[in-house]
Amino acid sequence: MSAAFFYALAGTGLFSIGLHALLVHRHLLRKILAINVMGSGVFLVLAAMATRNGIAILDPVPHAMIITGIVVAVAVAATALALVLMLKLTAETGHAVLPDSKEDKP
Amino acid sequence: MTPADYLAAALLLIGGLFFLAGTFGLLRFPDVFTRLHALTKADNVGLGLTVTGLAVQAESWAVAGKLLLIWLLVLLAGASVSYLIAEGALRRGGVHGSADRLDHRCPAGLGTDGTGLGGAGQWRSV
Amino acid sequence: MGLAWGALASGDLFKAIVLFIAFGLVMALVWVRLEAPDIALAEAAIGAGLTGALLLAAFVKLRITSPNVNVDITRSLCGIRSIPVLVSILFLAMALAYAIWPLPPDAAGLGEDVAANLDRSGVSNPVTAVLLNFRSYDTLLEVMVLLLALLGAWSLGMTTPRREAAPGLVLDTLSRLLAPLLILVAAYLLWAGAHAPGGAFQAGAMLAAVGVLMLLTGWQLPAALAALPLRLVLVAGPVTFMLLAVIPLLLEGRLLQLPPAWAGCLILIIETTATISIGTTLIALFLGAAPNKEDQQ
Amino acid sequence: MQTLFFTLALFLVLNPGAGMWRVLRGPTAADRMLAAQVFGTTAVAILLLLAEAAGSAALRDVALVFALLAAVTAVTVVAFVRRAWPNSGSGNDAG
Repeated sequence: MSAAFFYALAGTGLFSIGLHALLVHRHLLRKILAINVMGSGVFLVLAAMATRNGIAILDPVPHAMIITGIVVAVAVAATALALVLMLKLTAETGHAVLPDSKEDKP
Repeated sequence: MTPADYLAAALLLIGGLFFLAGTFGLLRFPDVFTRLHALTKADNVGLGLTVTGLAVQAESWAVAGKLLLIWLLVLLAGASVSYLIAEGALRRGGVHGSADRLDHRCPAGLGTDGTGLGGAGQWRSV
Repeated sequence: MGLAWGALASGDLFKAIVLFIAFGLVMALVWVRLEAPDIALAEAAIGAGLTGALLLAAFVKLRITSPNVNVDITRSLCGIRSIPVLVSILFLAMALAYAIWPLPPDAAGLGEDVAANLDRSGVSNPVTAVLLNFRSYDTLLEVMVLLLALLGAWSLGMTTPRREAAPGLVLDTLSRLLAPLLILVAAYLLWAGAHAPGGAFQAGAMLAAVGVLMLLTGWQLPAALAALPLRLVLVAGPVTFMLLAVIPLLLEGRLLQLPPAWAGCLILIIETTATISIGTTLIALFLGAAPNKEDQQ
Repeated sequence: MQTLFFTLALFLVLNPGAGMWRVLRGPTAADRMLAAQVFGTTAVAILLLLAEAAGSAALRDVALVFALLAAVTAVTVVAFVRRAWPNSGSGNDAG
């Protein structure tokens, strides 16, 4: 069992754990954590695949893709968190806007 | 192995020992403040020795300087953050590791007089 | 993996978030082990640092609106109903492992191609070359995604209940010492990105860390900068990137075709503006709501 | 020398592994933060050792970023904890 395979396996494990948590837990913040963990699993598989070709030259394309992916994951997490806060507010007040927010808000 | 290598190896090993001691302190000590005590020793001295050990055989002064910068950064941040953690723990009344119990017994007001001194007095009186 | 499990399964949400940050650190070490220091930098800066800060901010806001947030999270799917989920997840995990198993241990990736064309890209770090020259379309869209996320967060219009405690002397001094250092390191990472691990995203994350630090210690965006200047800074990176993408389209007929002679210089321009924009975008995401002038007064 | 570096790095990896117990168990948030701070410091030490062992100077940059961001993250956590349990502190510092 090569190191690359080991890391790829760990990646699938992470993905599965994340998916499990995503399905089982009901709290939305925890679901966001779960999605992030799933993403990490995918990145791990990608990076493990990048180390497969020999020892001399690493494949930089998956690396670049992973960096892109990490940034996109942060963007997704931030948007999701904003949505969660909004949902919470709606559930508590019954309004979709804050009571003190201005009318000219976009 | 040159003498510098021996020196570096010795320093690194002692640094490793300090980290080990810190981990033991983290696991074995009874409350937040004693753990803090153990950990700051481990962090600052352990990392300091590691950095010194690596700097002894660094290839250039720039590398040694960067190592030193990293250590100073960790020192600065560690000291400040330890202070903040201790202060927070004191305010919450987290003495002897059971903040929750204390909170239930005395839900408001424990250590909230705002000054560190008053908090410390509270700490002694508990 | 155990760490991830702990992060996701622990009853206390605050504990879960701390564990998640620790998980990010471990991931960064794993990237180092996989010889991907670029990703390690990105993971440490963005994955662990900023995602953690965002999660904590959301946690605190939820806690302020409803103090019992820690109570209702432990209620999750349990007992007999969780068994089918568990079984299907195990099945999926085995299927994934089975899918990975037959992959050949040696596969010809694109490493040789990238190495062969590296001298035409204007930079010597292969990952930067891929990000900003060979596949810069992805990166352009990625910057756009960040901007779109910010627009989404803004259009939800959550104003944060800002109740800044006085930062205190220690926190204040620490942030005053750290902020210039962070900016310096951001600039260093940006510059080093051409030939060593580093680059726009890592540097942008460092800038965002400066902003988070300053916001936490009670700094507020001056009202004069809040409206138009902020927005201009936010779009400066994407617009520069787009311009440099479109100009080759007009001149040579190909989108994003950087002329090899100028590529290094152009990449540096793109990266610098992108860094500033990414940093600002991340800070704005951390803040959560569009700053409007009424709030400032 | 190489083996010493690698052995020490491996040994240092085990340390936070043990410290993880404190994060899981630690009765207060302060304990968890403490343990998280140790993770950061240990990670810096590991990275420095690996940088020397693997001879890649880039890892030293990673360590630098780690050191900075561990500080920022810790400050974030502390500041938020202070805000999240506002009844437990009156705002003005001892310092």
